[in-house]
Parts: sequence; structure tokens; C-alpha cells
Amino acid sequence: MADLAVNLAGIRLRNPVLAASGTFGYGREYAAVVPLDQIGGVITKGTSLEAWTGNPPPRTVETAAGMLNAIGLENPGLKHLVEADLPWLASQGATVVVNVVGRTVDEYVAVAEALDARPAVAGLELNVSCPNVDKGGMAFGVHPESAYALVRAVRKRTRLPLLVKLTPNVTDIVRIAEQVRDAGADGLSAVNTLVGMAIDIHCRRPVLGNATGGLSGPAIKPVALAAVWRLARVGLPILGGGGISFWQDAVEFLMAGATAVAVGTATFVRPRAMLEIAQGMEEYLKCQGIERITDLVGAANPGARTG
Amino acid sequence: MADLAVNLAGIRLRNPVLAASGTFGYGREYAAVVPLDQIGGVITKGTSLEAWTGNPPPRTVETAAGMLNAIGLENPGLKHLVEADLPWLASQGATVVVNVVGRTVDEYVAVAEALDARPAVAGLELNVSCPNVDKGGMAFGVHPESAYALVRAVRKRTRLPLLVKLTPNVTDIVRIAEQVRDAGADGLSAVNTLVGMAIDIHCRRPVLGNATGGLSGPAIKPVALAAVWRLARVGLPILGGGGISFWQDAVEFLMAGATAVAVGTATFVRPRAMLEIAQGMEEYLKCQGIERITDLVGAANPGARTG
Amino acid sequence: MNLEQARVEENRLLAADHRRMVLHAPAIAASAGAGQFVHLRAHDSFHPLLRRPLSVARCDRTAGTLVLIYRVLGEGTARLADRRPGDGIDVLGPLGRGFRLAPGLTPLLVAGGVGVAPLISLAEECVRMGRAVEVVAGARTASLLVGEADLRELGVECCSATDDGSRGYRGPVTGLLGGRLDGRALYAAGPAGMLRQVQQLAGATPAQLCIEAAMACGVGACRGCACRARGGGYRLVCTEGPVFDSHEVTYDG
Amino acid sequence: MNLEQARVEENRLLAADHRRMVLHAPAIAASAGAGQFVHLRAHDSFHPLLRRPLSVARCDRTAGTLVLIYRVLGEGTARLADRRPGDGIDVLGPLGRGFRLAPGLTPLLVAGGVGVAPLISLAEECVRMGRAVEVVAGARTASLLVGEADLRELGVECCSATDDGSRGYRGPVTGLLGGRLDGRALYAAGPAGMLRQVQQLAGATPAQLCIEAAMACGVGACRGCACRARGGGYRLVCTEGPVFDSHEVTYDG
Ligand SMILES: Cc1cc2nc3c(=O)[nH]c(=O)nc-3n(C[C@H](O)[C@H](O)[C@H](O)COP(=O)(O)OP(=O)(O)OC[C@H]3O[C@@H](n4cnc5c(N)ncnc54)[C@H](O)[C@@H]3O)c2cc1C
Ligand SMILES: Cc1cc2nc3c(=O)[nH]c(=O)nc-3n(C[C@H](O)[C@H](O)[C@H](O)COP(=O)(O)OP(=O)(O)OC[C@H]3O[C@@H](n4cnc5c(N)ncnc54)[C@H](O)[C@@H]3O)c2cc1C
Ligand SMILES: Cc1cc2nc3c(=O)[nH]c(=O)nc-3n(C[C@H](O)[C@H](O)[C@H](O)COP(=O)(O)O)c2cc1C
Ligand SMILES: Cc1cc2nc3c(=O)[nH]c(=O)nc-3n(C[C@H](O)[C@H](O)[C@H](O)COP(=O)(O)O)c2cc1C
Ligand code: FES
Ligand code: FES
Repeated sequence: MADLAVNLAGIRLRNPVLAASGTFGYGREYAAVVPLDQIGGVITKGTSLEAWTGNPPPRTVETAAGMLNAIGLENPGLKHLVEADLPWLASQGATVVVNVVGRTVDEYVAVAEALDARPAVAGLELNVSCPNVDKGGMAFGVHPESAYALVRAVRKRTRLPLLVKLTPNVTDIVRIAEQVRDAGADGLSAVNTLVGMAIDIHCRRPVLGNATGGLSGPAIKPVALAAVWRLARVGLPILGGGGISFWQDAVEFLMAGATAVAVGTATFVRPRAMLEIAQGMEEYLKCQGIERITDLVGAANPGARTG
Repeated sequence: MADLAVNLAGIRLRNPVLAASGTFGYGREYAAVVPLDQIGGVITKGTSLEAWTGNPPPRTVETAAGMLNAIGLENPGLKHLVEADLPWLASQGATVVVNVVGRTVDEYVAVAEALDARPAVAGLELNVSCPNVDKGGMAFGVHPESAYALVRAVRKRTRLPLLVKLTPNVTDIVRIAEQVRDAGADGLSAVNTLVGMAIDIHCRRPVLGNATGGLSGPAIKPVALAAVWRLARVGLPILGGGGISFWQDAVEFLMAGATAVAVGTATFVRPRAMLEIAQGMEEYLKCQGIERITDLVGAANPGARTG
Repeated sequence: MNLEQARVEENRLLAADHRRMVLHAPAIAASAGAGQFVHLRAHDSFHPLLRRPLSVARCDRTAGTLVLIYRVLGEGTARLADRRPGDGIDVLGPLGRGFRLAPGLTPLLVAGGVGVAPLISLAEECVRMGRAVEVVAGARTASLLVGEADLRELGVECCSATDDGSRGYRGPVTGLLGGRLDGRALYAAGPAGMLRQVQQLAGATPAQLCIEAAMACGVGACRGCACRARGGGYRLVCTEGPVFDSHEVTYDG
Repeated sequence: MNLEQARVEENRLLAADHRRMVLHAPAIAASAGAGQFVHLRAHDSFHPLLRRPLSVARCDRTAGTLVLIYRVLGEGTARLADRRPGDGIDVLGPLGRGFRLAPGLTPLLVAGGVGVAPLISLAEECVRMGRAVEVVAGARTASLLVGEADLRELGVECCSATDDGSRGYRGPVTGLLGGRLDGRALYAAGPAGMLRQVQQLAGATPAQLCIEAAMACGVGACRGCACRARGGGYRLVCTEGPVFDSHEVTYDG
């Protein structure tokens, strides 16, 4: 049997297919159709110190081969995660990465610190790339200096594997990634959604309550893949994602330089997409006579330092 | 009859639907099915001082609801434009905007200057946003300083209406636009393609000869629309575009703050798309009892200064 | 919640742009309750991308079938309309929190347009339980009273209202509620404007509203289907609804 | 060049994944020449987005019909395969520069797989002009020699080669060219590997190659369909081709 296991920046995964943050709740929502011990891992909804209420509706709208969301990081907060979700996720055999958000550096640090000693948490994904909140979110991820400062502060308070989730809405994603690397991150997660919008021409106003939102789904795959391709030279392991629907898409991301992939919008369309992708990869490896999935990492990218 | 005529930064257009640069050649290619005096205008392929040979094939690949191109600005150069294309375009009654490219500031200036006194040219579109060439192209458009310097230099040598075509591949498109405005541009063109790529997993290499390319088509519409929405506060008239397929899309761009729209990839799919869009707009105005198309500009955007 | 490859048994036109689909989906039919919905993949391509939520209008556990009544609005429902008997279709369900019958009060069902769909399933449940049930249904015109045949089949009487007066009362269906609320509990589904009116007219009468929102996941994972909660904050239509107690939600703000 | 709403008259399976479509498209049929192609919109949705180029395999000006012979490879051709007789289909054409018959030399047509399509149109032209014509055609296996029936109908003999030896010569079709080039001009269409071999084998014999490339516009407007020109630079397959003189293009670099 082909070996799908990977080590992503110190996080051991049974296969390289993870549920993208914000698209899989806290694992419970889809558990009836997606056994959590059969996917690589669950990345939780962005979690903040206190509960956040999120943005006014409408919060989603469909676009060509994609969707916009402006959820605004609605989440029940750290306490709920720790008390209700983590024990349950552990009982399901899920590998859990917590996506962390905050309005200030201190808030990020507080969440990271509180999760540090928890065996139910395999790693953290620092969200410096959410386009849908005023404070925090993307604000930290678009400037090299603020990204550096935030990662450095969190790094000091946690020994958990630390991924930093980058935004594609920047001039030079590699420069941000280098700062993040120098500040002590263990890996990169790329990419979050693209800023986009839709207008309701009958009502003459934006469709989304928040006016703009984040674009995800097949539409953004080429952009996400190009980001991973460029980031592969930074030398940190990469969790790639953006528009992955089928195993072929996932293999493209690996060949560009990703060690594992996150699947989001595809789950809404085909709840078992992650399982199908992992299975498709396994069959592909078998057909090609490749023993380890890790042999594909960076295979199409001469500039990759992650393969 | 509803009035579709607009004045875009000093360029008078019979209707607000133009052929986007690089997707309509020099007008001849589609003229058998698209009468050039029935569309708002023709924006030529990016034209340089000397002929450029372009990038190695493959140069295009389809993606979900979009396509990538890496043409590399192949074009026969200024002389051919002036001698062969401009007279023919004039004979067809086309309103012509020349898309200008260069590897250096001097090359841009030389092309602009050579076109200054030509009655066949209604305006210039400075391309500082092509992602597919090493020198020139996007390099000028991602940094506020270089964008300013280029526009300033060109402005000094031409009295033609000057649009600057911006790239969405930046952290802050508004900041670039403000520099472009301060340097003397008459209008903004937004947006050019997004950087993207596709990998051929069988050959384990990028599909495109140039590895990365520019993403266009319906997939990018939400991103382009959000860019126009933000740019509307800069106070320059905007030529909006990116993924427009139907008249409803065009109306979204107008309501976001665009004065006119450019249609590109849709022409490949439906060669008469521009005509259908102009006609659809006219019927919409009639149904809604709106007299002038310009009444829609910025109608959904409280922050717009262009309406 | 099941993810089931259902088989289309029927997909016929009821009226302009309105269709009735019968699906063989035994796992979902086994547990679907009144007011719950299914989330369907209308076709295989990327456009439109997302699933479409439709209320379960009827549910036959023995036959393993579901009935959906839907209006063809945009591309998703157009793709659904293309499906032929024998085609497979990917269905997730049953989803959401359905109607809760208030004990002791006569259920008065208020339907606007295709909102009649979830109320048919409630009527079906009442009949099954041997409870009395009253229905008022409105539509733009007589032919669009698309629930009538199914209600008649259930033996449930229906009082009609049409905007153009072509059947029953001329005017909004809420015009039929005046003086009729005593000893009743209201169950309403339809356009937002109608639901807001029901909310206002209900007064002290218990009322439940079946609400719509754009949905991505349909299962509570994306938090995209928020509606406004009375007193601030939001509720998820897909898991906390689609049926809300009238005082839980607000259309203001 | 015309943009025509054509009518599908036939769309039948010839062999595994290979189909023959007959279109009623009188404006295009009126001027299509051998080796030219049409650019089709396989369906109405956004995915796949672009048109698909297919060679005109036969053209009947009197009936106003075109025959296309195509292989179902991916989503575009799969959508095409869904079309039924009576359906409308949006066709742009005729496009490109077709074959130019060299005077005085006997045309020897070399077809690989579905590459036989444009060569059938050339055979048809030869027959119309009363010129002798020879055809060698190769495929993986006998059933995939999909041009045979049309060539037979034209009264043109065809020498076959198959990879598995199930019909004619066992091996690549280029294996049939040895010692056969005297007084001939070659016209070849098929996979890139085969065309490159024809180019090498041709030597002093005049040869024309029908080349494929991914196409966006199909009319010379986008400059996307470049192939490499011998001696540097590029040629556009859609307007300078798809049929090139062998010495114009190169497969190296
Ligand atoms: C829980 C639930 C149950 C539902 N049950 C039924 C049912 O039983 N029968 C039925 O016909 N419909 C029902 N709907 C509505 C149905 O889901 C939508 O009509 C459908 O998704 C539209 O998809 P479309 O692709 O055809 O249209 P789209 O292309 O998505 O939309 C076309 C137009 O309709 C508007 N629109 C889209 N969705 C809605 C909506 N929910 N309400 C109002 N306008 C909308 C859009 O803004 C657009 O202008 C239900 C919705 C929910 C949330
Ligand atoms: C001028 C011209 C004439 C043509 N005439 C014919 C014809 O008569 N009959 C016919 O069957 N085909 C013909 N083709 C090829 C045909 O256009 C493609 O097979 C078709 O566009 C594939 O579309 P798709 O969506 O089915 O496959 P896609 O999803 O686009 O591709 C499926 C797979 O096939 C590969 N592929 C796509 N296009 C080509 C290509 N041109 N060559 C090799 N591999 C490709 C892709 O890389 C992918 O792996 C012609 C092409 C050109 C340029
Ligand atoms: C509804 C929704 C909610 C999301 N919430 C979060 C979030 O809380 N934190 C985060 O880092 N990313 C969030 N994302 C981004 C996804 O994790 C993912 O990066 C993005 O959707 C691109 O992947 P996809 O195209 O596979 O969906 C969200 C995306 C969607 C669609
Ligand atoms: C094949 C192709 C070639 C292009 N060439 C140019 C160009 O020469 N100059 C330029 O400014 N933009 C060029 N563009 C960008 C388009 O003008 C347009 O901005 C972009 O495609 C987005 O619009 P669309 O989605 O309607 O195609 C090109 C786009 C395509 C697809
Ligand atoms: S639709 Fe995703 S939470 Fe309701
Ligand atoms: S396909 Fe556009 S130039 Fe050839």
C-alpha cells in the first residue's frame, strides 16, 4: 500500500488532506458523513479569545466557479473550543489544528498560550489573512513588519507546530513569508481567500452585508497554485490550498511544493470530497509506482526547497 | 431611445463597451462578425516601440470559469500599428485606444509621443500590469514610485486622454491609483489579469511555457469588481473590466463606479458578446426608465467620487 | 443526516416555472420530519457550484420517497428541472430543525407561493397524527397555488388568496388571518415580506416561521446562513432553523 | 468567417470515444476548404469556458452540411457528445489556412488517429478535382481507424497500420512511408510525435503538416496558439496554420 503519511512542519498526518478552516466547523457538523479519523486533519474555524458574533447577512454569495464569504469570523471563543470541542475531536481520533484569530497581538498570544499544553491540539494555524474583519485578520498579514511582530510574539509562547496562513492579496507574498519564517514559524499555509464582491443590480447595493468578501473555490485555484509555487523557495513546509476539488488538483499543489493540502469549498459541494481526494491520491501513487506521497512534493518546481 | 454614450476621461464613446486589450487583436480579426462602429471602442493589443516575439508555447490554458494566458506581449510594434492598423481602423469607424507597453520608461514615452498627433487614436491605455513579461509590464505597476515616474514622463509628452491599466496583484491598489492620478493620468483601467498557474501532473511541469500566466474570465469578476469599488474613491473615471460576460455584469461594474467597461475573454467564447452587452444595457435602461447610462455610474457605491 | 445517491422518479411541471420532483431516497425518507430540508447537487459541473436547499414537501417512509416542490428561479433550479426520471441525484439530508407542533392549539398553516412546500409536510404530519389542521395559501394567481393537489390528496382543506383575485380572496394571504387566530398556532412559510407580516399579526398567538437564506454547507459548518436574532446577534438558518419561533428572529436592522 | 447557429443532424459513436457529427451550417459549408477548421461552443455554461476547434472532415455545399470526426478527450468534447440531433450549436468558421495541393505531385495523405479528420476533407477535394490520392492511416487498433468508412464512401483506398497489428501493418503509420515518396507530396495530420517523424522522413519531398494547439480565439486575436517557427520566432496555428509547410515549423526547443 502506498504511504500517504506526511509530517507537516512537525504535525504528523495520516494523509495530506486537511479540512480548511471555516469550512468544516469544529468537525462535528460533517462527522456523520466524513469519519474524522480518515482525513489528514481538521483545521478548526478561526478561534478567538472571546466569542465573536460575525458580520450581518447575507454572508455568502455564489460566483462563477466560486463563492464569496463574509462570515466575519463568528466563533464561540476559546473556552468553548477547549471545553466542548477538543475533547470530542480527540474522542473521534481527529488530528486537530486550531486556526487562531485576534484583534490584537495579545489576543493571538493568549489563545496560543492557552492551547500550548493540550495534547488534543496537534498544531496552530495563525490566521493573518481573513479579509472580512476590520481589526486583526488580514491587517496583520499584508505588512511584513506586523506579520513578523505577531509571529514572533506567538512563537515565544508556544511550542506547538506553528503554521501561518497567508493572504494572496499582497504585492509580494514571498517577502511576507520570509518575515514569518524569520520570526520562527514552522510552516506556511497558503492561501486564504481573495478579496472580491458582487453587486445586486436590482437593489443597487452589494450583495454581502459586509460589501466585500473572500473568494474561494475552483475559480481561485490558479492563483493559489502560483502562490505555493513562489513560496516553495522560502524553505518552510507548505500547507497548500485554494480551489482544490479533485485529487488531481491536490497533486498539482504537491508538485508545486506543498507538503499537504487544505480542502474547503469543495466540501460544501461534495461533503466526502476530502475522502475521495485521499483515495484518488493513493490510487495514483499505486498506478505510478510511487512509494511515498512525499516524493511528489516540489516535483514540478525546480525552485522548490521544500521537496 | 436610451442614451448609451459616455465620455471616458475625455474619450467620447458611442457606448460604454470596449474590447479589452489583447483579446481583440487590432480589430481586423473579429471584424467579420463584430462591426467596429457598433462597439464603444477597440483597445489594441499592447504595442511596443519595436516588434516583440512573445513567450514560448503553450501560451494559454483553460481553468475553472477562466483561462490563463502568457502571451508575453507579442506584437508587431509601433510602425506596423501606425502604417497598417490605424488607417484601417479609422476606415471602419472604430474608436481606438492604444494599449502601450515598454521595457523602459523611454520606450513607453516614445510610443506615446509618436501617437500624440494622430486623429485615429482617441486615447492611450498605459499597460503597467502585464504579468507575463520580465521587464516592463507589471514591474511598473506594483510600486507607487515607479508608477508615478512612468505616468509623469508619458503625461509630459502626450495630450491624448491617458488611462493607466492597473494590476490587481498588489496590496493596495488605491495607493497606486492615487500616485497615477497625481502624476497626471486622466483615468484608470481596472483590472488586468491575476497571476496564476496550472501544472501538468503527467509531465510534472507547468502547463504554460512561461510557468505562470494571467488569469482572466468569469472566475476573476468578483476580484475585479472589488477593485473598481475601492478605486471609485480616487476620483478618476474608471474603465472597469475582468470577467464581464453579460450585460448584468457590466451594470455591476458601472454601479461600482466604472464609467465604461472592457470585455475580453467573453469575446473568445461569444464573439458578439460586446454587442449583446450593449444591447442588453439599452433594454435595461428602457425598462427601468433611465435616460442616460451615466446615471448608473457609482449607483451602488456610496464612496464613489466618479458617479 | 445522510448523503444519498437518490433516484429521480418524477419531475413534472405543475405551473409556469414550478415543478414537483419525486425522489427515491430511502435513508433520508426514513427520518425526515415536517419542515426539514434536503441539500441537493443539481448537476456535476462547477457552475453553479453550490448545492441547493429545498424543503421536503412530502415524505413516504414505506416507499422511501420524498416529494419536492420547487420554483425554477436561476441556474441551479434550471439544472434540477433538466433531470429526468431514472437520473441519479446527490442529496444530503434531512437537515435543519423542522416545525414543532404546539400542543392543544389548532395548527393554522400560512403559505406564500412555493412556501407551501414545507407546510405540506406539516399538514401530512397532522393528518398522520389525526390532528385537525387549517391551511391558507396565497399566490400571484390561481395556477401558482401549487400545493393544492397535494393538500387535497391529504384530505386537507385550503383557503386561497391570489394577488389578482383569480381564486379565493383577492390580496395577500395574510388578509385571511383577521379574526381567525383564537385557539390557533401559526406555521408560516413564504417570502420575507409575508413572514414579517405574519410576525406582526400574530400578536400573542404562537407562530413559527420557516425562513430562507443563501446556504453553502447546509449543516452548520460555514456559518454563512445567518439571520438576525431578536435582541441582537445571529441564528443559523440551516441548523437552528429553518423553522424559528417567531420571537427568535427579526427582519429589522 | 461566419458565426452560425448550426443544427446537429447526427452525432453518433464510431468507436470507443470517437464520434461523427453532422452539422447543418450552410454559411460555413459554402466556403470551407480542406484542412480548415471550425470553432465550436460545446455548451452554454462557464465550464469548460472556451470554444473547441475541430477540423472540417467533410463539407457538402449543396446540402449545407459539415462532418466532424472527433475524439472525446475531456470536458469540452464530452459536452459535444451530449448533443442530440435537432439541437442548436454555435459554430464559428471556416477558420485557418488549409492544405495547398502541390501541382504535379500525387498527394500522399498520412493520418494518425483522429488526425484523419482534416485529411478526409483533402481526399474529398482530390476526388472532386478528379486527382489521384493515396492515404495511409494509423491507429492504436483496428476499430480506431475511424476514417475508413468516409474514405470508402469517397472511393479512396486506404493503407492501414495499427500499433497492435489488428489491421494492416503492425507499427507506426510512418512505417508505411519507406520507398513510397517519389513523385509524391505529403499531407499529414496526427499526434505531434508522428508529425515530427513525417517531417524527418520527408527529406526533399514537399510536406504539409496539420498542427494542433490550445486555442482561445481561433481567429488570430489573442496570439495564444503559437507554435515554434523554424529559425526562431513563432507562428499562429489558427491563422497561419493549422496547415504549415513542413519547413516552416519545428518541434525542437
Ligand atoms: C431551507 C430552505 C428551503 C427551501 N425550500 C424551497 C422549496 O421547497 N421550494 C423552492 O422552490 N425553493 C425553496 N428554497 C429556495 C431555493 O433554495 C432557491 O430558490 C434556490 O436555491 C435558487 O437557486 P437557483 O440557482 O435556481 O437561483 P439563483 O441563481 O441562486 O438565484 C436566482 C435569483 O433568485 C434569488 N434567490 C436565490 N435564492 C433565493 C432565496 N432563497 N430566496 C429568494 N430569492 C432567492 C437570487 O438572488 C437571484 O436573483 C428553500 C431555501 C431554503 C434556504
Ligand atoms: C485546428 C485544430 C483542429 C482539430 N481537429 C480535431 C478533429 O477534427 N477531431 C478531434 O478529435 N480533435 C481535433 N482537435 C483537437 C481538439 O480540439 C481537442 O481534442 C479538444 O479541444 C479537447 O477538448 P476537451 O475539452 O475534450 O479536452 P480538454 O479537457 O481540453 O483536454 C483533455 C486532455 O487532452 C489534452 N488536450 C487538449 N487539447 C489537446 C490537443 N489539441 N492535442 C492534444 N492533447 C490535447 C489536455 O491537455 C488534457 O490532458 C483539433 C485541434 C485543433 C487546434
Ligand atoms: C465560509 C468560509 C469560512 C472561512 N473561514 C475561515 C477562517 O475562519 N479562518 C481561515 O483561516 N480561513 C477561513 N476560510 C478560508 C478557507 O480556510 C480557505 O483558505 C479558502 O476557502 C480557500 O480554500 P477553498 O477554495 O478550498 O475553499 C473560510 C472560507 C470559507 C469559504
Ligand atoms: C490572451 C490575452 C491577452 C491579453 N493581452 C493584454 C495586453 O496586451 N495588454 C493589456 O493591457 N491587457 C491584456 N490582457 C488583459 C485583458 O485586456 C483584460 O484586462 C483581462 O483579460 C481581464 O478581462 P476579461 O476577464 O474580460 O478577459 C490580455 C488578456 C488575454 C486573455
Ligand atoms: S449554510 Fe453553512 S452554516 Fe448554515
Ligand atoms: S487562438 Fe487566438 S490567435 Fe490563435
